Formats: sequence, structure tokens, C-alpha cells
Amino acid sequence: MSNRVSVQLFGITREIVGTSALTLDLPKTGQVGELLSNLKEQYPALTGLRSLLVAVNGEYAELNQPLHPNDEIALIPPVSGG
Amino acid sequence: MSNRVSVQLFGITREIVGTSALTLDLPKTGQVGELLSNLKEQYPALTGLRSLLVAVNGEYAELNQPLHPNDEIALIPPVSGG
Amino acid sequence: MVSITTEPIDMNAAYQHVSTDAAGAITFFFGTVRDNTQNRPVERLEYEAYDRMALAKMQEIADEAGQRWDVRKYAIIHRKGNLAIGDIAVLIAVATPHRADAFDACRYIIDTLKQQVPIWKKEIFEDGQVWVDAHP
Amino acid sequence: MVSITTEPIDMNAAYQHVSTDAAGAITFFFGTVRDNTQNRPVERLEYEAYDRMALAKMQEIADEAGQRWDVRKYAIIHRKGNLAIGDIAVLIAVATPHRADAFDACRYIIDTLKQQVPIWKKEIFEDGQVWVDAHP
Repeated sequence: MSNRVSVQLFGITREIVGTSALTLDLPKTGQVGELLSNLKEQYPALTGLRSLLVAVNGEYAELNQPLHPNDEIALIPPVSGG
Repeated sequence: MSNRVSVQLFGITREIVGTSALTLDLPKTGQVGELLSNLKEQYPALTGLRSLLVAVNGEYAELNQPLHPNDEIALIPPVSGG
Repeated sequence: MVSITTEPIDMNAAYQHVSTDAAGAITFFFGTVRDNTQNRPVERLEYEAYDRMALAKMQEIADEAGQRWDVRKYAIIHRKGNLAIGDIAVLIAVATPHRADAFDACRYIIDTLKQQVPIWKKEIFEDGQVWVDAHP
Repeated sequence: MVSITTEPIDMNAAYQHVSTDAAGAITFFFGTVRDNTQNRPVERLEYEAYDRMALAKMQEIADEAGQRWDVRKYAIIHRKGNLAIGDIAVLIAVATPHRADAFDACRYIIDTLKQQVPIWKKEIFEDGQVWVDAHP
């Protein structure tokens, strides 16, 4: 069974990371917060954003939310629609 | 020199009076209030309206405003545009 | 631009009129003919206007809105005559740089128009007709 | 109806969609591409959306508006891709029996959309570009 998850990237996070999707190992805790910390470590420019949320299966997620291999994960930088 | 004024009628006042314009003698005081009182006496149904204002030359007029023969006078029953 | 017309109101022409590169927000308010009033079925409406004064009051209201908010372009168009269910009786269009002004100005204009502009509406029911708000 | 499109937004189709005999009031809010941001000239905008989540959030917002106000019909249409000055980026249309609800619901929808819906806008200037509000 795969322990990898796919993370979709949009807007400035897509430009910072340089791709519109990443495939990552699930973090040890299996939680959103650790995934986000790992990404910020790997791409320090992410820490300069005004906010950076994580969506799991189309809903804004808490940092302690557990992740599962088939989850649809996305980084959500500050939105600016309208 | 004429002492008569023309009064335009709209909506329910037009229907009460039965015409879209009246020609009247200027009242003795020459003021809006007396013109209005005379009309209410002659057409008692006007007293049943929620409000009845007088416009002189396109502006809402006070009751003590003096009238002049060439003034454009109109009765303004409660408005309901929009 | 303020106008009173017997023709159907053209929202595309209104949009063209208010559209400007300086606007980030445009609000439209359409007053439309509803099929009932307090649950009594309405067949149609008749609107009558004291045109000269109505246009002057509409212009005054637009000018006042322009004093209070950053209105770059506007259109206030009122129809008169016989209107059917679904017809547009009035269109208020306001263009501003930012959206709060567009909402506030548009709402001020329609609220004030309904209070001050000499236009009258008669509701025609199956079994009668009434000048709206005429009596207490 | 909620939608995200790369095509120009058709206000006539939106009006047809929300028009209903039960409505006495229809509000439109157009978010349009302004030619400047804080007085810096803008050349064009690029919008990007996380479509799946954006549509779900738009629907949530519409449903919430329907809980709070007497909304009979609505349309929330957001465009994405390259937009030129003057283009319509978003159209919110709301039909209600009475006008206060139409204004309140329309404003709630656009205010909440701007806070919650995962859509991003990049401003392209003559000498650079910036993702709007991305940085403190």
C-alpha cells in the first residue's frame, strides 16, 4: 500500500515550488501540520506568505487532521478572487 | 394680467379630479397652503390620501410658499416608483 | 445619465454606459414586476410619471450619491406605461473603483428614488386596481 | 447556479437564469478589471482557480445566503484565465421578492467569495507581476 500523497499547487505556491503538483511521502504523524512544516522547510519562500492553508478533499483542514493516501491535498495561499 | 394658475394632476389625484390638469384662480393669500385647502374642499377624496404635497416648478413646496401666475404647479400624491 | 422611457430597459446599453477602465465594481439594481403583492395575484402594472420633476429629482439623487461615494459612472432608468409580470420597471447602475461604494451608492439611489421621485404605480388585479401606497 | 468559466461572462444569460415572476428585485454585482491598483497602472490580470474546491465553496456560500435571506434564484459566475482591462471577472446575481434581501445577499456572497473561495489573481504591470495579497 502506498504511503504517498499528491499535493496540488496554485498561484504563488505553484510558482515557488515550480510545479502544479507534488508527490510526497506521508509524514510520520500522518497529520496536515507536519506535511505543511516539511514543505515549508523544503521551500522556505512558502514561509513568507501572508497565510498558507491546506485543503483536504476540498475542505479547509486543521493542522491536526489525519491524512490518508488517497486524499486530495492542496496548498491554499491567500485567495484573491472576485 | 392673469391671476390663474394651472395645476397638473397625476395618478390617484388625476383619477379623483377626473382630469390631468386644472386651471384655477390664485387663492387670496397667493400661497400653496390655501390652494391646497381649496382643492381639498372641492375634491374631498383628496383628504383621504396618505399624503398630498404640492410641487412648484419641479420642487416640493412649503405651505407658505407664494405662487405666481406662470408657476408650474403639480399635486403629488404618495409616490410609488421603483 | 437619468432617463424615463416607455421602451423596455436595455441592460446591455446601461452596462456600456457605466463601464469604465477606472471601475473595479459595478452594481445593478433591477426593480421588476412581481406576480403578487402580499400574496394577491397581480396581472400587470401601470406607471405614470411627472417627467420633468422626476428627471430633476433623479439627477439630484445621482448628484448626492456622487458627493457621498466615489461614483465614476451611473445610469438611472425608469420605465413608465403598461408593464407585464417580469418586466424591468427600473434599473440603477453604478460603477466605482471599489465595491463597498458601488453597493452603498446603488442602494441609496433606489431607496431615495422610491421616497422622492414623482412616479406612481397602479397595480391591476383580476378584480380591481389600486394606486400603490396612496391611502393610509 | 455556480460556475467557473474561461469564456466572457454573459450578463443576459445570467439575467435569464435568475429572472422569476416571484422576484421584485434583482441585484447584479460585477467585479471588473480596473486599469490600476493603488495608482499603479495594470496591464492585465490572470486568474487561476482550484476548480473543484472553488465550485464547492461557491455553492456553500450560495446555500448560506439562501438560509439567511429570501433568495429565489441566484447565479455566481467566476471567470479565469487572462483578463483584459474592463473584462468582467465575476458576476453575482440574486433575485428576491423585496430589495433589501437582494442587496444583503449579493453583498454577502461577493464578500465571502473573496475571503474563502480558492481563486487567485495575478496583476501584470508593465515592469513586473504580483499575486494579489500573497505577501504581508
